[in-house]
Amino acid sequence: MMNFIVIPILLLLALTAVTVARIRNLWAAVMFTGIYSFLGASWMLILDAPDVAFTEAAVGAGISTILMLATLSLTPRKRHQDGHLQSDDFDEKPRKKSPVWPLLVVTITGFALIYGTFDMPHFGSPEAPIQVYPDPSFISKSQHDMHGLPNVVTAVLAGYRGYDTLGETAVIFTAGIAVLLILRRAPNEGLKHADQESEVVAAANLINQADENSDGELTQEADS
Amino acid sequence: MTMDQFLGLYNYWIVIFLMMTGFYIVIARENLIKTIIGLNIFQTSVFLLYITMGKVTEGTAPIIRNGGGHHEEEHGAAEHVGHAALGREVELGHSVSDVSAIQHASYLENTNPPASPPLDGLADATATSGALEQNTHIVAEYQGVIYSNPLPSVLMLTAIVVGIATTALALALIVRIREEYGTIEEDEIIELDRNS
Amino acid sequence: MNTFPIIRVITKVLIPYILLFAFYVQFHGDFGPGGGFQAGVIFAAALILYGLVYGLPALQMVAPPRVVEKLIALGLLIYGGTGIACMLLGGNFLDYNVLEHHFLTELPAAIDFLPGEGPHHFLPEGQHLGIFLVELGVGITVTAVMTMIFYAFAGREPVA
Amino acid sequence: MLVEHALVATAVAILTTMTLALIRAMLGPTIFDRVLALNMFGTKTVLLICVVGFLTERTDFLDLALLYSLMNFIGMVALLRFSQFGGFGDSKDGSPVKPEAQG
Repeated sequence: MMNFIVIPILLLLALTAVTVARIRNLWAAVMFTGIYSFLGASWMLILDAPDVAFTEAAVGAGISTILMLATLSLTPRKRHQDGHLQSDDFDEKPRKKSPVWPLLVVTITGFALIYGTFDMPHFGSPEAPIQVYPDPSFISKSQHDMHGLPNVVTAVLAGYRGYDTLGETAVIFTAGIAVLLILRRAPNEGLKHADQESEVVAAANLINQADENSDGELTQEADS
Repeated sequence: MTMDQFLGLYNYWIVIFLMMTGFYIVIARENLIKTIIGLNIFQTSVFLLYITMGKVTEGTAPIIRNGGGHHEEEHGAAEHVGHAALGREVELGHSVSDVSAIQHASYLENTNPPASPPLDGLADATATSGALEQNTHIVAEYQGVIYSNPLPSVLMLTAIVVGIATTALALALIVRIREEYGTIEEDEIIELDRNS
Repeated sequence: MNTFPIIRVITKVLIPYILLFAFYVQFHGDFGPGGGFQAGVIFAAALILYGLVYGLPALQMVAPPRVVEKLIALGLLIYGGTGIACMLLGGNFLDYNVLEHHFLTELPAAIDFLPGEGPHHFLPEGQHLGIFLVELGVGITVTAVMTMIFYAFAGREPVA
Repeated sequence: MLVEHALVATAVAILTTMTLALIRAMLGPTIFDRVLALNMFGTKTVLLICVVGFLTERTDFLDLALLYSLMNFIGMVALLRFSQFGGFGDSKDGSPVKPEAQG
């Protein structure tokens, strides 16, 4: 019964993933990543993981999309003189090398993994190792230990695996600090380049602001 | 290839397909943002793989149905929650009226007669899990309701948030690369490095 | 976005509810799906929505970066502090069982004005209190980190 | 049992709509086709969540539908703002720095 719902969702997921791989417009790729997250979260809900679905929907479709778009706005192919952006400024560069080798690698890896699945316990099997070890009665045990806290996921996350979650929080903390360290200072401040070269860059930037002509080429010359 | 095998494994195959799509984007595309998107797809497919493995047939989400933080019950009835209702070997498939006849075998080797568990919400789960009659002695079960494994959920929950934090870090690095090199195409960056 | 009144009005109406929902997810996370991670992300999303529609300066007046960057550390501190408090009370690190019967639940009967069987009827204790505090710490850190990351990206001047 | 069949039929209908929306988003020649298709897709996801919630008899997960609709709105505002102004940065008076060409 549930297969009528699950199989279309899986096919939509596969379709979205292929679309992301094929599409050249990065704006649209980010958009499809949001769709992919929504679909993945829907499947997670059907697979009895509402907490993960919650997180995936909030992170994947909300924050991740916004961060990708923010990055995209800072990294167009070239910025035109009057500040206008065209939609093809966010396209990938047309690719020259052929996709045969990557496809070959991916196909071989994929078939190796599929060969591996033949030894795996079938979907939903109550005899799968993950259901047997550790002692499956730990849901009941958590009810006892936590005085009836209904959400076992939270109980395990913050209770039994409290150290682990502390570590994860520290990772988020560290990543946040690292982003701030990277992005907080102005673009040309504190460069470790030779002084002359950075002066050239600064001069080129000044010229660019005054000049009406193509600024991208000048900067690139100065950089290289 | 039997039908049984297909129905038991097609989830994994789709997950592997998604994973390989992400892998392909990572190794074939030269745009750095696209690479990060591919990495995200790969990551999500790993989450899906874990979550798939935690699912039990006829199980439900690991949030106790009749829970709700009833404080009196916790203090007054903590004992019977803790000991008597911890049956693992439950003969499911009984009709609802037979619930009191469910045989509990406490994992604490407690031989007290079981207190009758709350009946709400037990009915449908008991009725629908008849298919598991042979296997019920091993699944995670509580008060007659089968729950999927919460452990993969916990692991993936933290992984998602750490994943977005590291993605943000990668994107910040991409912004810096764009500012220094003027491009986010990998081959152009390598070219610029070679010429400098 | 001054030229889009519909989005401005809808956003203004919606943001309190998103914040409320974030608090619901945070504090009801023990009982339903949700918890600190999710609540933090939702809360940050509400702030970011405000920034998207009303502009970054408006958002930075509501949530000053100077404050938010301190909150990053505060959340982790609450988490670690819970563990230390458990140690001070005689348990192991993050052993919430020692938080059972804390001073708020031991209030004398004279000031026990709340209905029910005393104030403890409403207050979390033991494992509940520990998980509550820990999730609160996680929520604060995640909110602050996500907001600061948005500030860092959106406040960046594009270069040529 | 009849209710269950009706719910599954509803889910299949919603999934069909989602497929159509996804195809439009893939083909969509302009940005606005894509944005509209994405918005519709998000709405249909919310409905699908509700149907699945009733089908698995865990209606307490309707929280998720709420979250999905909120995130859909936020993502949509971000996408539209990006396509209109080309960035999230603002000048001091709150007006966008870079007006963007239509396209």
